[in-house]
Amino acid sequence: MKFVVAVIKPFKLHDVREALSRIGLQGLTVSEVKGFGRQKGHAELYRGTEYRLDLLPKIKIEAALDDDRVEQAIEAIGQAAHTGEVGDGKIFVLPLEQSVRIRTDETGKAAL
Amino acid sequence: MKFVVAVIKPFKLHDVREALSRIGLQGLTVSEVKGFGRQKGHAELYRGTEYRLDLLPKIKIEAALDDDRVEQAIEAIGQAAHTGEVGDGKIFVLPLEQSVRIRTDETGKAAL
Amino acid sequence: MKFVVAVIKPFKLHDVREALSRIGLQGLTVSEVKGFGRQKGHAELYRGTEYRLDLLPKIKIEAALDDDRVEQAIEAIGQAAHTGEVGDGKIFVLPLEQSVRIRTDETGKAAL
Amino acid sequence: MNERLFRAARLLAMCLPLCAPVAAAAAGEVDSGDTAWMLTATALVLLMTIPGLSLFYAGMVRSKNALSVMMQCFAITCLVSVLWAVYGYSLAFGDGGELQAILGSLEKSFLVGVDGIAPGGYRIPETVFIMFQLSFAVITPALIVGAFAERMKFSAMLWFVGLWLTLVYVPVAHWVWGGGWLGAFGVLDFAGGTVVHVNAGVAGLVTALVLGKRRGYPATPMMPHNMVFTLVGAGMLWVGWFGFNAGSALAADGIAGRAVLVTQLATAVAALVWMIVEWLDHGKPSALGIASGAVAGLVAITPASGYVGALGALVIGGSAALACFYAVTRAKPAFGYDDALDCFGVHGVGGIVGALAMGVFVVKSLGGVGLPDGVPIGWQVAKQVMGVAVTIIYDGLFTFLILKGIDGTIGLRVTDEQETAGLDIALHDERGYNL
Amino acid sequence: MNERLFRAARLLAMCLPLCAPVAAAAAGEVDSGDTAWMLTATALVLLMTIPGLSLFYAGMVRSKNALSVMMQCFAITCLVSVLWAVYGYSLAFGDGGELQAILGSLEKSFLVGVDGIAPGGYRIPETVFIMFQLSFAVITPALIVGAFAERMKFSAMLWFVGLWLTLVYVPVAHWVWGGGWLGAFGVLDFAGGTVVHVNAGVAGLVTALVLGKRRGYPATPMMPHNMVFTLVGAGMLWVGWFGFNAGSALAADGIAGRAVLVTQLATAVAALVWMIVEWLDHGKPSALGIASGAVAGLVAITPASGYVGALGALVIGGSAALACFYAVTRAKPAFGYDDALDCFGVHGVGGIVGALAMGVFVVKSLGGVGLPDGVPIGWQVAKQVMGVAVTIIYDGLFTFLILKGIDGTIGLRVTDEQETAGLDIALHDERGYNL
Amino acid sequence: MNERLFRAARLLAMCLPLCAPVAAAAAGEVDSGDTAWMLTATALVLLMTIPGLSLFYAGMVRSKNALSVMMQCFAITCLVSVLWAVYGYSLAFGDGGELQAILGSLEKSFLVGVDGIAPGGYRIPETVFIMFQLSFAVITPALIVGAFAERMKFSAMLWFVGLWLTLVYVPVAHWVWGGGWLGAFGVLDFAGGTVVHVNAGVAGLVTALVLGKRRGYPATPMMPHNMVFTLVGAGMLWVGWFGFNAGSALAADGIAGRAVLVTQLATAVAALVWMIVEWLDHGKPSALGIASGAVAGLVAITPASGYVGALGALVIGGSAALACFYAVTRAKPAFGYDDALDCFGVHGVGGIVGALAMGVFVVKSLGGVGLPDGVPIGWQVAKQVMGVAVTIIYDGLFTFLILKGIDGTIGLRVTDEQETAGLDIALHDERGYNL
Ligand SMILES: Nc1ncnc2c1ncn2[C@@H]1O[C@H](COP(=O)(O)OP(=O)(O)O)[C@@H](O)[C@H]1O
Ligand SMILES: Nc1ncnc2c1ncn2[C@@H]1O[C@H](COP(=O)(O)OP(=O)(O)O)[C@@H](O)[C@H]1O
Ligand SMILES: Nc1ncnc2c1ncn2[C@@H]1O[C@H](COP(=O)(O)OP(=O)(O)O)[C@@H](O)[C@H]1O
Repeated sequence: MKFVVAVIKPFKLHDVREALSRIGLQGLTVSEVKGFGRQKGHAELYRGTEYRLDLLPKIKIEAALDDDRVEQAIEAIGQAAHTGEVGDGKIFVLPLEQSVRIRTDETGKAAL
Repeated sequence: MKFVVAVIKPFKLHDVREALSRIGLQGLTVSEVKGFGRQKGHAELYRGTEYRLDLLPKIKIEAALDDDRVEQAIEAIGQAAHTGEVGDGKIFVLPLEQSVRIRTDETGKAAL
Repeated sequence: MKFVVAVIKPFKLHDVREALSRIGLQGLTVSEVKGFGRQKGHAELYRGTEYRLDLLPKIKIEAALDDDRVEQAIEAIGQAAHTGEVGDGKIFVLPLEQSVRIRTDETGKAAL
Repeated sequence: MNERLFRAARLLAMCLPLCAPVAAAAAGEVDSGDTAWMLTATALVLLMTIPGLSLFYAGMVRSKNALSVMMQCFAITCLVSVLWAVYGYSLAFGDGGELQAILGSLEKSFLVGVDGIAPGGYRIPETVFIMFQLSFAVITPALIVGAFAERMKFSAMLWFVGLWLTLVYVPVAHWVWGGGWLGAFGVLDFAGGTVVHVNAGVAGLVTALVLGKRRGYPATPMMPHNMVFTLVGAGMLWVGWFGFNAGSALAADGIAGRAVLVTQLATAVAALVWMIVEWLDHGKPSALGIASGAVAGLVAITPASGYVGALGALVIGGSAALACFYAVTRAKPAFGYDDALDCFGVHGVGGIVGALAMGVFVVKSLGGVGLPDGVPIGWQVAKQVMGVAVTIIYDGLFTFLILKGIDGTIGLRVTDEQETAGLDIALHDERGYNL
Repeated sequence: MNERLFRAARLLAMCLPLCAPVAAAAAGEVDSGDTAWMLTATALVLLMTIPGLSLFYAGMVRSKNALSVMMQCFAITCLVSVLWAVYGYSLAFGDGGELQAILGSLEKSFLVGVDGIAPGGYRIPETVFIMFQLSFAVITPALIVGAFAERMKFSAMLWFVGLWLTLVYVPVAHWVWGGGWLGAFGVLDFAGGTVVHVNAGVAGLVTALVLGKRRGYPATPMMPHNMVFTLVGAGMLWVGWFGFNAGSALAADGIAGRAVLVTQLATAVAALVWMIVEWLDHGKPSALGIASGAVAGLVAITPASGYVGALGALVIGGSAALACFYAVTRAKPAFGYDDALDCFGVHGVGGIVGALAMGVFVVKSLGGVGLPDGVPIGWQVAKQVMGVAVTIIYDGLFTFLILKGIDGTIGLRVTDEQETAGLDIALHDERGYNL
Repeated sequence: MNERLFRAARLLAMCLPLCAPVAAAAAGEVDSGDTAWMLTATALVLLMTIPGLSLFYAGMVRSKNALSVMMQCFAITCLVSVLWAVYGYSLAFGDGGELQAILGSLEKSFLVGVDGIAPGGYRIPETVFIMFQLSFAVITPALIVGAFAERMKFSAMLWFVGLWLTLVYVPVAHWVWGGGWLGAFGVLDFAGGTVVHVNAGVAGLVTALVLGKRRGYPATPMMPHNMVFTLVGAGMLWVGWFGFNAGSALAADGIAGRAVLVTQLATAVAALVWMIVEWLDHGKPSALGIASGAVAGLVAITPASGYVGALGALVIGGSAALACFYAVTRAKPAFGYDDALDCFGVHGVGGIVGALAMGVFVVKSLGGVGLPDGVPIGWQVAKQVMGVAVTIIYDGLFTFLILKGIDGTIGLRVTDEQETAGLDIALHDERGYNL
């Protein structure tokens, strides 16, 4: 099993979720994060003082997947989150050793 | 060492933390996340327009553990977070290669 | 590649980011989390009722790195986030199998 | 001669013996009590716009646009205040001489010669009268913000408000209140059913149609981002409306007392009716529902507030709530226009209900102050229909022309990127919250 | 004859030579200055309930219940307004004839025949008097929301408020202010110490006891979710209270001036005393503490505001802060009831302190306006004790019966799931924040 | 004899024939209309401080300090209210006898003997006059909070305000308004340009300098944490300012009407000018900009509001916006002091602009009420310069001494840890938000 972490632009969340649903993913966890990278932030101005925000709002998606779904998922996220502009984000794949569904105590693939 | 990630119902946080304390876990990190899964969200209604929220508030707990604690921890979380209703959440176990306590520079088990 | 997760004190974020920039890290993702550990929280008082907050505000930094950068990164974070007081936080290193830049479809090291 | 004032004075003398001694006192002199109340009423109406309306609206938009609607309300307040001083007041309430039926004059532009007493036999300084009318001129375009929220260019908004005030608000106010032909014809509008609410509502509808929908509407959820703000704003609107309606008596007397009482009743009934209908319709009553009902009631009782009694207030409040509820929850989705915060659904529809129903409930047998001598009820209703229809047509047409003119020159709408980023950061380089 | 008004007028004539010329003027005529002030005072008291109180309370609950308390305040405002017009005002202030000691009549129900001047020799339209009294009838049950917050069914809340207004508020208001037996007996209550605050506080305590604790109380932390809201609400309460207390003079005169001055003093002292006590007790002063002290002072000075002087204000404010501080921080935990936002601890306790202390500080030698001729101070204090005791017993009993009745039929409390989910989403399908 | 009042009355009689009949009426008697307005004005000025100013400031600080600034505003309100009653009012407005040029007396301390009519020929109870002046004494030190926000010890703040009120505010108020030498010399200050705004602004600057910068300023971003709060606060300030300026007429008459009208104009123009300058300077107009401009306009028109006409209002508003804009965006960074929320940049600079410009625009040919007989315009401007200069020097010196005294004893500043943690949790054991 793998643990996929994707960082995307906030307004792409809806599309990415739909894309993952389409390939049969039934669960995922979403957090609001701030990203620092090549994309440069917007300046804010308050009474003449400029604040350049280099931490930009991003959405992080975490999904545990069966190994054979990983390729598909990467592709689905990659397409749905793509704008071609700097700041589109990243997909990271981590190994996942175990998975448990709390409600049923199922483990492994059955728990995803 | 393992890195355990649990996604649970928000009002179970207190119980889960106590359960983990009881088995001797001394540290963990908590975030507010939104979960998408089998559990269906509540509809909200604003001036006649209905919004179905399929992203539900969840709590994510991250804890780095020594290998021989993992079984216990899974059991503790599983029991404390259990309601039997859909949406109880998941426990994921990831491999952890290194751990450092910033204050003391201790590493490995000593840093957990 | 490695996936480094650091939990630090909020007001150290600026320093840590600068330290990581200095060693050439170009991207990272930041979230606001709550930490439970040896550090004891502040009591809050509302009309005579005391609430002891054992969940303290922390910042979590996640950065995907090439293997040969890990040592440097741990050192940079460790130094920048250090105060010597309890609650300085932790650095965790997880294995990372794959990494994709959504904008360009680059993978692996090139995507970091 | 100022017809509105005259009419009110006439009605008063006819119908409210109680107030006779007051009206008899010291004509031509400033009365400190009336002045005290009108100063207060002016402050209350300003409270309606900023902070009231701006908070009511800010809470209903998404957090990325919260500042933009507040900024619009502030900028409108400032712009209209200046234009009102420069020519607005004079054109609306100055003596138009031969053209009085159509428009006032420029004799009082730049507020020259306004150090005396208010026109129309009222016992307040003219400065106070100007300020009270200014507060109405400010809130009317501010209400339209609800229709074009979350997508209009700020510069276009400024042009629109400046032109609309000049070409629509000022003439309509003159026609009804300033001695113009609608007032002379017998259209009654105590505190601004047609001049303020129908006017703003119709302009809102046209703006929503010309501007088009917000990106993603209605598929993407666009929930209110802070309902507490919206409820606080609604509360401030309610409180401020006492100044709006009872202030329109232009005196601290029995008419003002009646206005404040029927305002409270109509508002309460409207809020309860909206709550109940929503409860039946959807299964649960909502806070936004009860607040919307309250605003609908406030709007509908406005034209009627000095004229009707408790019965009229109950019926007007109740029927306004029903009409607005269905306009907002059924008609808007059915027609598919994006009147973002229901400027037309609440102010337009509520204003029409009130302006018409008032023609009925003004009669004495239904608890009202009674119609002017010899006017049969059907005839008064017809006059009210006329007032509403003229406002809708004139306002609709000119709003459309103004918008098309702006669209053809500097453009009305922000770019897609700006809309996605949110107007706060895109247009103002600010964000509402840095928590 | 309206005893409250009569008494106030009597006191006035006796004790305040300054005001004599005013009182002498033009009896039976509406005075524009008095009317101006009473219109303003009414708006200020409405400001206290919505948005003031609703914001004060909303900030103190958890975010999942913020809308529910605001919705309760709104719904109470609407429901009570309608009931007041239909029969409340008439039963409280109408002429009860033979039964006048016990209750008014239905002669003015549906506000028939209220176009004249206010009863009792006041120089304001009766419509304005009705509205001012309405604003009191609205805020009293709204205060009780603080006791039952976060766990009561919305439908049960509506029934409770309707019945409580009818069976408790209306009679008690009649007894003290409307010509009933407590007023005739000599109980003094300038602006609602017993009628409003003791009444609401005791009803709150009984409600808290009957409803039981919130799930998890006191183990689970239930911190205020937005203290800024609470402080803003407290500020609005303070400002609005000027209308509450100085408006109770029913005129813009020296009594109103005295009321506003002692209100400010008592409030300031109470806030400082609470701050200092908390500082000594806990080591730090808190914002919620200073705000709570201010509200305690406002409550306690209410019954006394037209009667006492600076000295009385300082003592009443200071002792109310002490009493409420210990009620809230010691007595509540000790007895273990869950008066969620301290309706009893602040309004009940503060109201009792004020109602009793007033009997002492009304005397001339302590800076007050003086007691009615021949009444010794001990006797006045005894009357005040009587007024408070009657209110506690009657209110406590009927509140209990009403709650039991509702509980036995539709049920008082939400389900555990609803309580856990929060009332906003569970009862109203809304959430406060979508950030 | 109270010079301020006398002067105002003199000007009035000279310049405003309209008001003559009013002024002629029933000297020595309380007028209900004037009293109604002054009660309202007092409530409006309290609304400015709490909740208005506290919300305006709270929104601009970081979320960890939001409660601390609100708590400071609350505590100042309470402390000053008590000190005002105990000796402040008497020292400022009591009859100083031989020392009248310098200070009043203690004859009215503890508010003894204030049951009569206000001094100076005004037709309101003295209690109301005391309260209105109290509301000014409250807001002046509360404005200084903006300068020392986010880093001052709460206990030091209390000492500072108590001493500053006594040693600076009370004498300056006496000199200008209470019969002291500046007023006698002919310095005009209608509603507090020097007494309130220059006074607070200069004290703010000195405090910012003595306290030093906030940790990390200016490198670390210190953005406003909730701009919606700031805008709502600005709206409340604007509304409340009607009471501030028009209330300073101490009557509901033509002067009050003029004051409210020029206040609105100056504010609107100032807000628009700030908006436009920012637009040109930075490329976008901002919500904080328009609100800052509005406050700058309100400040600048304050000393002039009863004296100037529309033209004066436009020029004063516009130039105040320019001056404050450059003070805040250029001068502050250039000099590098940390006037956190621009107490000096807006109140100090705006107050100076208004106090001086007023000397010009008071003349009849520029639409003002005209100068007292025989005073040439240059001479009046010189007097205004004198008033401002004296205030700056005296205030600056004493503020410095008070601060040094406190610093040498209990210390002015919180520890670094406390500042990093935020004052809310460090000093008050509370947090603003628990979402
Ligand atoms: N090495 C990294 N580790 C963790 N997160 C990263 C890393 N690099 C980028 N990110 C995340 O991805 C986001 C987008 O990266 P950025 O460099 O701005 O653009 P792009 O991915 O288009 O090159 C960042 O805001 C950050 O949240
Ligand atoms: N494959 C997954 N990867 C990551 N998080 C998941 C995954 N499946 C479920 N979750 C998380 O667990 C929560 C509960 O899952 P859900 O399917 O609703 O109920 P249950 O676990 O009872 O079957 C979800 O809201 C989501 O946050
Ligand atoms: N085993 C763990 N797993 C995950 N996070 C941890 C763990 N131990 C500590 N943390 C995080 O690190 C923070 C600091 O830990 P703490 O024990 O308070 O101090 P220190 O690191 O100085 O010993 C905690 O608040 C928590 O967020």
